[in-house]
Amino acid sequence: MLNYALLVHGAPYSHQAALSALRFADTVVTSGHRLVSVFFYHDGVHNASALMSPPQDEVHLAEGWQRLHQDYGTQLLVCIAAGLRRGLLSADEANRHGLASHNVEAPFELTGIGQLVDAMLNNDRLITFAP
Amino acid sequence: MLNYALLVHGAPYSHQAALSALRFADTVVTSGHRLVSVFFYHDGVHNASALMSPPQDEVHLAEGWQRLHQDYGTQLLVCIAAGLRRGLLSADEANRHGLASHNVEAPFELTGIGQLVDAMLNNDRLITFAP
Amino acid sequence: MTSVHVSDIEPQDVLIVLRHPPHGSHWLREGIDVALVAAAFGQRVGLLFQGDGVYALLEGQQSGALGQKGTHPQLAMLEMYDIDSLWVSAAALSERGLSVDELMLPVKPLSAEAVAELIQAQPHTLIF
Amino acid sequence: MTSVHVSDIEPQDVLIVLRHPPHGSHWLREGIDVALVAAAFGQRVGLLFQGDGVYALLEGQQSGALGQKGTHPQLAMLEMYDIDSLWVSAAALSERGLSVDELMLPVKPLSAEAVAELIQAQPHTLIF
Amino acid sequence: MLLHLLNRSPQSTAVYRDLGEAFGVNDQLLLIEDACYAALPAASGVLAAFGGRISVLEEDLVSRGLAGRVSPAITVVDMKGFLALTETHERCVSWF
Amino acid sequence: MLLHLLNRSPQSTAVYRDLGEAFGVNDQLLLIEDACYAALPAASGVLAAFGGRISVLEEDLVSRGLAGRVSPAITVVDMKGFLALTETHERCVSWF
Repeated sequence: MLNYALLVHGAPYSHQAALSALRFADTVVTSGHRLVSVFFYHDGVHNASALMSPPQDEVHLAEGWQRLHQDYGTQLLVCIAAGLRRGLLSADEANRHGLASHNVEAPFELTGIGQLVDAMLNNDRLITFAP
Repeated sequence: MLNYALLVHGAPYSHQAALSALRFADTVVTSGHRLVSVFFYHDGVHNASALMSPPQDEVHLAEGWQRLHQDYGTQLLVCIAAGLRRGLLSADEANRHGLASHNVEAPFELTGIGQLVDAMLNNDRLITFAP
Repeated sequence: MTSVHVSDIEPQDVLIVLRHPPHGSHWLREGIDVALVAAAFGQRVGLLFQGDGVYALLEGQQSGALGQKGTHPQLAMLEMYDIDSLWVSAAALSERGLSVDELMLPVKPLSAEAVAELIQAQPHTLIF
Repeated sequence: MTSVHVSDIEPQDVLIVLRHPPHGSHWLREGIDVALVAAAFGQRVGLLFQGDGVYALLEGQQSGALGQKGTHPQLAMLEMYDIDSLWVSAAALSERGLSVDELMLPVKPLSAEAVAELIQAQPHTLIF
Repeated sequence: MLLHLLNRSPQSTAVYRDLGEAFGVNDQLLLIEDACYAALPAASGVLAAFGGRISVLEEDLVSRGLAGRVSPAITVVDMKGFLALTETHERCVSWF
Repeated sequence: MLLHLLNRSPQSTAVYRDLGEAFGVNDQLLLIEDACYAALPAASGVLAAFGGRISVLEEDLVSRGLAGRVSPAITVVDMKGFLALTETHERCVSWF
């Protein structure tokens, strides 16, 4: 059994990156490995949007990520610096910025780049999916 | 005097496209032309996010677009099909999808691709800014 | 492969140029959506497949993993929208080792000169 | 331009490869951010400028229109973070008509063989 | 008579080739964003198809440190010049 | 011994060149997403630097209509095979 982490740079519904990453994640967890965390960076932060509303006959990426957390305890880490400027905010961050709405909810967590460094150093594998 | 429309495909804070478009827009309106509308498509829809929170020493793109509307009446049109799947929703759309938050507010309007076709056919110029 | 003459090009209202391959991004899908809507609005719409856009025309495409839709179902709808002016860059095809017989739609190959003339001749062009 | 020998390459904890040019996208900026944070966490960090990433090293860069920050202020901070293992692909430079004298930081040019050896030798590599 | 906007670095050879195919004898090319690097003398090969009818956007050159490095055959234009090109050309297409 | 992931079509010549520079004698290359088009015989030139140590992801081939068109020198792997490559290679880098 190996510990895996993923790094996702691709926005949902623009490039295949997020789909490829979710597909790979499913394969990791169903093959007896542990998927410790997924770090969303660059435009990948949009994967965490609670407002994502794809057509019913298309995969719902945010729900796909959430399912990984529920079933396998995978941490869903969203880079806070990349997220804030692109409009991804938790309730706490929305308060801090005086905004009435937010679009990042647990199990997604806004966090620093240090967590990416940590994921790289402390897992057996880090696999990157970019647009 | 010419009537201009812009088509913006680029996400904010990932590629220069949105900055180039806003810069060009400023030049259009201060040179005596009319900027009738900006149509946000593909990842450009993220320009409409009311939650965008860039660092204070960086340009705030959504506010830049809003200023064009306030000062020059430019319509800010967000493709609804591209926006919904990427997590851009007005209060109405959030209701319809059973979501408590939203992140698209006036003067940004969710609208159909027909408005892009209309902008192309009924203005003197359509200029595209892509990532 | 014989390319059509420039004089055979009927003018359209809108030309959509498709340069991106299917599946890897949404460019192609969003470009075809614009073509379909423009046609629904009564415009005469032509499509030019150029560069990696020619891969959109390969036979035998399917949905991707996790049910990701391709663009081939959209292309199958073109006829219903009366979009039948379909061109392809002959150079783009031959660089990729493809010929028009392998493609899912009847497209007319254009020489480089004819591509330039086509784009000059159309009043509105969008590139995806 | 003499390239360094492979034996001169000191091993790092983390290698960040920068392949994108400044200003046009955030790739370069977000890649350098990872390098700075890794260094702040006590890791030995090396940078390899490859492909269009070598343009990040040009002298005389400035902020862009509307105050858009470039990456040159970040690069100026590398020394403060003890990031001094800086390599550049010699091929990438020469393809772009550039030489190491024109660059804002002291970088070591690597032959293609040395680039491969560098990447083999580092325990963790991220590409931006 | 079209104005072609291009924003990719000259390493994106496919878009330069496709644009070359589409470029008409009276068309103009404006290099913006990362396409500014194509204005360096070392990249002149990729611009051969455009017969000297090439401009480059000054502020994108300046931010990239390229202001003093432009090939003499290329015209440097500011934002007003960019706007003027769109005024004199009825149609503008963007390559990316 | 690295596993290199690549997701760009063979028209993106710059990334193939940079990857070629970084590719070690015992490394493996896996083509995914739009890099599947590099598995067509017509694109064999861009893969010359990788000495036959090349795989391609089956489901990305199939969705693109390429299943019957792959060069014989390239190994087709499914998602389990992709995972297995990451198991046997301690490090994996992604080119884009």
